[in-house]
Amino acid sequence: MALELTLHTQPEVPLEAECITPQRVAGLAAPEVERLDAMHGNRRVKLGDFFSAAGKGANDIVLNGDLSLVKLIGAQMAQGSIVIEGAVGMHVGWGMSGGQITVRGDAHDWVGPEMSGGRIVVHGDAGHLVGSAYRGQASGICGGEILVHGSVRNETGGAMRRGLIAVGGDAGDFTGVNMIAGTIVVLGNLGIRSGAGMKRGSIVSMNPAPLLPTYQYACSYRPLFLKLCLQHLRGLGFAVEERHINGRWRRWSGDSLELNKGEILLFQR
Amino acid sequence: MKIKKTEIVPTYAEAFAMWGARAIVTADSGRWALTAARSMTGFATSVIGCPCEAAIEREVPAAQTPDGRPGVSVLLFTVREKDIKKRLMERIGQCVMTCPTTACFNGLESEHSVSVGGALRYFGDGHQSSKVLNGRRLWRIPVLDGEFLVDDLFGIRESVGGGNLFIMGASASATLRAAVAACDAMAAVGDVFLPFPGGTRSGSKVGSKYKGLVASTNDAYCPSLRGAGVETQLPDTINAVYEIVINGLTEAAVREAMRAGMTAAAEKGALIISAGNYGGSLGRYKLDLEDILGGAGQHGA
Amino acid sequence: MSELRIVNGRVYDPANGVDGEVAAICIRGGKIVESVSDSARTIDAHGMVVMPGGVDIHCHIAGPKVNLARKLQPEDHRLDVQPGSDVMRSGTGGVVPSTFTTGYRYATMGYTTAMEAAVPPIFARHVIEELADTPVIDKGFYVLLGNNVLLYQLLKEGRKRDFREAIAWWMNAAKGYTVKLVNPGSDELWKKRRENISDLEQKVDHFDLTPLQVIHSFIEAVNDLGFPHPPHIHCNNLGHSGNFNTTLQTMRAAEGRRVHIAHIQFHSYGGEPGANPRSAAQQIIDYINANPNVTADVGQVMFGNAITMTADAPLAWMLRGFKKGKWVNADTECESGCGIMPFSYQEHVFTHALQWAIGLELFLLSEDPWRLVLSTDHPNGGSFMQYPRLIKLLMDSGFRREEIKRLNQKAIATTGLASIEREYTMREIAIITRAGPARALGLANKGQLGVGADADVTIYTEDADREKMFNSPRYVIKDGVAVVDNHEFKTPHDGRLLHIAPGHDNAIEDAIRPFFDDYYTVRFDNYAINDDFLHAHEVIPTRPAGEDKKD
Amino acid sequence: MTLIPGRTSKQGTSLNAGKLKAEYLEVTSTVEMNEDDMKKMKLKDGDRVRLRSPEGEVVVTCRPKKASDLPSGIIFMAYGPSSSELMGSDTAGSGMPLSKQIEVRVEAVGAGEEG
Amino acid sequence: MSDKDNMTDNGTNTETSAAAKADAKAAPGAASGAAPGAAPKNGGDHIKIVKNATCTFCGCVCDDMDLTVDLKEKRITKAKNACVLGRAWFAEHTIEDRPAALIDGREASVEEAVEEAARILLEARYPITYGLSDSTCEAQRVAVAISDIVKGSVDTTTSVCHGPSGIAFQGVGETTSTLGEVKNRADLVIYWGGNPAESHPRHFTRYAVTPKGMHIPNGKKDRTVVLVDVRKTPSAPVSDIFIQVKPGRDFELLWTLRALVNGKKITADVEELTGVARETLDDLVARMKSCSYGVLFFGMGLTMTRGRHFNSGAVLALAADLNQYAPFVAKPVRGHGNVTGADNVVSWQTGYPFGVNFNRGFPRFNPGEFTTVDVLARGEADAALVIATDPASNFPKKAIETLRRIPVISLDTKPTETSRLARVAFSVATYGINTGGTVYRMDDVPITLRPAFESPYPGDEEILTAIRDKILALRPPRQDAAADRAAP
Repeated sequence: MALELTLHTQPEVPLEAECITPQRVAGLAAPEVERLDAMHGNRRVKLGDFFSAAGKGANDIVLNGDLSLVKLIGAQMAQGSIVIEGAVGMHVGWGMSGGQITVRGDAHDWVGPEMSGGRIVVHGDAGHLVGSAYRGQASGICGGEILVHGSVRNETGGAMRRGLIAVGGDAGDFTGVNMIAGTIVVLGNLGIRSGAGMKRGSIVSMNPAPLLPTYQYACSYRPLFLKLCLQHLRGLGFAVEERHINGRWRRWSGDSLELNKGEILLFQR
Repeated sequence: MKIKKTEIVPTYAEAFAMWGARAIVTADSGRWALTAARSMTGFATSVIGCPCEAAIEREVPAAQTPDGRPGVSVLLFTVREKDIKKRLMERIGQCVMTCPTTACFNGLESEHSVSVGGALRYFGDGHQSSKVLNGRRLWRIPVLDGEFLVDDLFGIRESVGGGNLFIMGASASATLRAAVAACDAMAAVGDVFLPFPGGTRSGSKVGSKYKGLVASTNDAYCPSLRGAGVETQLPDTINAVYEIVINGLTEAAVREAMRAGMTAAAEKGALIISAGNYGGSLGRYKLDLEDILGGAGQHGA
Repeated sequence: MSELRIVNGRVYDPANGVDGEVAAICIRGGKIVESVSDSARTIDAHGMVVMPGGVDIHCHIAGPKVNLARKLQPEDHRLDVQPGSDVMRSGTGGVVPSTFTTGYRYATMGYTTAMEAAVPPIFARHVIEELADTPVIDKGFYVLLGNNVLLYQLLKEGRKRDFREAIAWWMNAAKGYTVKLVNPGSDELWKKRRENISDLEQKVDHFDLTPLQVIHSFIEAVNDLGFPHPPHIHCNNLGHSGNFNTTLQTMRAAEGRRVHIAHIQFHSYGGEPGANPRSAAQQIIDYINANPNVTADVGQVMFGNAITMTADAPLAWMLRGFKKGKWVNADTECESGCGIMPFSYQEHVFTHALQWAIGLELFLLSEDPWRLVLSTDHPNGGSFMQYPRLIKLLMDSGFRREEIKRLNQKAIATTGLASIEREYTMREIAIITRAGPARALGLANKGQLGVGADADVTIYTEDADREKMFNSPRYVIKDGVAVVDNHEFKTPHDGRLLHIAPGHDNAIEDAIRPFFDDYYTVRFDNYAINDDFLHAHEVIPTRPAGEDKKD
Repeated sequence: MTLIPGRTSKQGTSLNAGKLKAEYLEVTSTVEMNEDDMKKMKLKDGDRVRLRSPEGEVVVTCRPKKASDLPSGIIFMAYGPSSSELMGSDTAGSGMPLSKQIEVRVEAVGAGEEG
Repeated sequence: MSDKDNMTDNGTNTETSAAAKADAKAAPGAASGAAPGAAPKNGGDHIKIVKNATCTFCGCVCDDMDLTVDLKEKRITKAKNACVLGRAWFAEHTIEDRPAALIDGREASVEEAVEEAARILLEARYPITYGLSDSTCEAQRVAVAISDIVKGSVDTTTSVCHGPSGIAFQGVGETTSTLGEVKNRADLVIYWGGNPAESHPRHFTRYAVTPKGMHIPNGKKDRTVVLVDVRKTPSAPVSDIFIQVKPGRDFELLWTLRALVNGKKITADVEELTGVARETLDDLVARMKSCSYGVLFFGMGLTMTRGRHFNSGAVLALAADLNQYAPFVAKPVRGHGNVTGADNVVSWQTGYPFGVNFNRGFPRFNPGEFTTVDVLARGEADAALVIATDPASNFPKKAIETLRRIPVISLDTKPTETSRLARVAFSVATYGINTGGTVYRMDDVPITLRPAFESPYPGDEEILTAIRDKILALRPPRQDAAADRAAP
């Protein structure tokens, strides 16, 4: 049986609730879950001040309500599942290493920072810096999958080292900036300056995109890995078309200012 | 016991532990996949004289391959665990990567694995890249017609090598018909392969009168030597023997293959079916023919 | 006036010849006194070791380069936070902690004095502001004059007296503690061509001077001026193979005058320039052992994160060649350069293991603990938070052997470290961490527990694990206040700025002012720092050469 | 068109006098525009124009600039309340709104509709 | 007066007069915050000359002002050496007759207002402190302390100025110098995305273009000045080379330059992309690689446009790249008088330069999450302490709406939109004119202040100290020193 948490009081200032994660609630009865600590702005509060719990602490957690001011849900999550039946605040899935977080609504900025494994699925849009490094850090996510069915904003996958980020809609500027490795697939449009400072890795888009002058055209071909990747995404519910799976892709290499071992693959209509 | 008119000798096949791996070779067309797979399984009949034993397990329809292209499943066995990575590297590197449009995937889930793509990647000369998809790392090695995609890790498991049957008959042609029927039946069983060309002939014993030779003709089952002073195992009615060697990922698969093979050979009129062993002193597995046919489980071991 | 009595503890006060005897220490009004009244609070230090508060002779804890390094690494702070309390301000740690955290962490480690080792005088105001926000400890700073363009001009023109007076003026203007030389002679080449100087007898560009002449002149002038601490020198060729010759040459230039060589480990390398370094610890320590005019701190490297932060800008540039990444260079008008590179010392890396071993060789071959004292050149060789571990390496040869096993064995094999069995005694530790540095600094009231000394006392619970013991003193008393009481930070306290105020001829300003008008962007009249600007401070007396004879 | 708010000497000096004073308000509600663009829109020096962004709209006075000084498609305005009205608040995880690159629609204001 | 005049009429590096020398000798070695280093001069008892005073209007922080002060009128009648902005700064900061404090628009005593401010900050769950760039370091230190104690957040106007450059610095580092090195050595001076003629008028004359320096004996004749901007600003006439980049293509241009400097191939049509001809770029690259000492000053044309911190990062990286060939530095041209001090103070106290949050009892940094525009635009803050800035007039609309909703405490020398909506509004003395202290020039060089005359209003430091002390007196003991450290 899953633990069900329902927001009964909307926080006035951000609520930081990293306790909402399977390993923290494991084995707790509902009243015990409500006694877990959270931070409401600068005040220490009980989870129960904002959420009512039903069921008991289990591997699966279901959250109801508009959680757009609730941060850090699923922090350090290692297994199990969290389903958020609405919008969610910043840093969802911070430091996640396993399990799955599903967000039925929109997610705020910093989805899955410092993630190393597991999967985050956002059915709505996500904000800036999805899977990106925090400021000053050398690398972003180093594993796992972040699947956003809607659109994302700037700096998606910044400095990511490993993992897969897929976007059903459009991406903002600087997608895959300073990327170290990994894969970003954008079904919609890329913004400007994708792959700036990229060392290795792949940025894929189904549409034409403006490229930096430090990217060099390579060829038009059918990279087999991409076929696998797109089949995988189709299996996960992304609207990947047959013509994409079997299509030809124009490959651009860059960023020549860095290792020059990255690629941007643009679908050839 | 007998199946129809075929006599089943109350003996057992003595089989050995080997290490096995399965590679799925795919290509743009079945033709190229098969070409690569054949090349990959060439000169891999017996560890007596080859570095490994390998053969095509089956063709895999596009819908069932990792990349949705036509594929061929190849099984490859070695005696020692430490050799299998090297053999896979050589054969995938030299026979698959060199063949147009191909890719090569791991076909065996196992707790043990060896890094093959991780070793082959250096062919990319620094331009290779790896991708992790669903927890599985693939290496992309640039080649002149695109990229060669190969799994980093190939599962390996302890397997069974040297399961065998002797199909005996009155003439070579009749016996071969029975043997081929057996081979065909066995090929339909998953997780096994028959390392010898076409599945049969083989026929060697351990050792030789010549120093340094590890195997020689199995004189005890050689009809033409019946009068040459060897201790023959053949009744006078037998003028030809076909040995079928069966390697399998599991003992159960080997047993099932042997069962299917014996049944098919009997259908085609084999006179006697027997198996080879060394008195049970060498191999780990004793595959009792009657027991296999009785389907009562193994009690020979 | 608050009083305190510490009884039953084993006291290590090497400056006063006390070596582990059980003795009482009495404190009144921030000073050690003969006796206190019966009503004084008594700390029963049974089973504990009592020492003067630690003195760090060389670290980088305040000022523009430190703050740049702080700003540079948010990722390092995130992982090491310091929550505030009713008596503490919050902050962040990592290899370059925030100011408050720096003060608290020194204090909770039993250190009560620390000297910031490299300050361009134009930034002295900034340093003083940061030090005012660095609680508990007393602190001073060394003023970078070794590449000062005006001083070079005076030297070039042979104006020895003006040179000396200008040094004295600058110390007053900056409120510094002594003169620091860093890679003398290099700045001009660095700022002109991004090159370094490697030969002490090479002419410094358009100045008709060699680094050797510069070094000699500073040592002579500062000795004449009688600063409590002699010129504090970061030698040329830091980190380069074969640099031990440069270091020897520098020490010889003192010609018997007092000189302090900073982080000498980084300057004790043999081998051919450009090739792998080898240990030249023996050659260096032989010289120090034989020459009582020389003091030095080791600059031990400790494995883990560090950050190179130095006025030796070419050094950071060299490191950048090995490891791409964040790099900071900052040129300061007429005075200095600066380079910053995050760094990490790793056990498996040949050079790093070798550096570690050379530092320990120096310690273990030293015959006079008073003159070779402990430092990691925080945070260049590692954080000051690693001192307790370093103490354990010195005191526990078994631990050292185990550590050696984990390192790059090729590197260890080229040194003599494995065969040295020596273990530092508690007395020797008390010398290299307090009494020695205090004496080298000329801080008469620090590093000792005699009557009249500052009541800076650290009390450790005895523990065979020396790292644990030195990591967490039970009591730390600063100026008679028990800031750390029963392991807990209890009482806020602010330390003093320690500086000198050497007398000088005001006429020197006439020589300096026109140079400022022409080449500085700060008005001469706005440059010098007034006493009003200082937080609590203490002037440490100078003893000019002429006055010595009066004694 | 792209609105580039920026600093000017006048804005700076009038700021010292006081932000609620008329001069500052006047300085910060005047835009400079490429003269060719103005011609195309049939605007002349001193005309009022309405600027609209997704955030809001303002009415400001319009002054011509030579094409060599201010490229077509760009309008310039001193920082102030008018530019704030048009500025979005998304900082893209930087803390900085796009204060110098605001996409606006420009239209002439008829004499009667001002207010 | 034309813009060009602004640049040249006030920048000459004046010889110190004999009188000034005599003055300086009277107070040896002496800069003093508290006691201005100058005595009343002839011209009547109420006329005083303050020599070497510091102008805190912009980040140039020129410390060579000779101020003539009418003590009776309480105003500065003449500011010798000041530029047009500086003259206005000194002339306009007179004493106006206003209440020292207002609560809800009604006149109140400073004590009442301090108590009300302390109460607001203590009650808030997410109080923010913002501004600080027109205030002394001494005041900034207290402001950070308040934020720490009430577990709010502290942010400075850096976040909407060169905050993106600060973020870029954290990723790239920087190669920089004090302005004196520019004056003494720079023979190639590039301004990118800034208009110093109007924002920092003496930047040209005192530091970077016209002054003679040690290795630049002939001043401007020895330098090449390049201006890169999207429009021809009043700064353009000073440049030898003007490069007009297409709006929003700075990053592409910088990236192209980096590629050319590093010898990487460029296949794209650079002119089409950036509006700048390839020959122009090749020429610039050649100049950059062969100069004796190059400097790249960059302004908010980079930080406030699409790309923000990446634009700054590209500049920092370009300058770093160039050090393979020549000494080359990059410097943000900082705005307000002590915005650089604010960066420094916040950094040394917390480890982070701006946008610092203390909600959990220790500093955290995350631009976009804890920076003021964001916190206000999302409506997260529930109280604001605004010091010496006017977000209610220059922030985006959504942020201003929140300011109207929550209790605001403002400290400013003049009435502003922010003071108008504030629950508690303090009138304060002007730093550098009425109060002493320390400010940091745009190159991090700390400069002392010499106030000219006294104000009836207290300074920021005084008010903030009173608020801090009141908070300490009113606050309950901390619930838990070791707050949860798990969060990012």
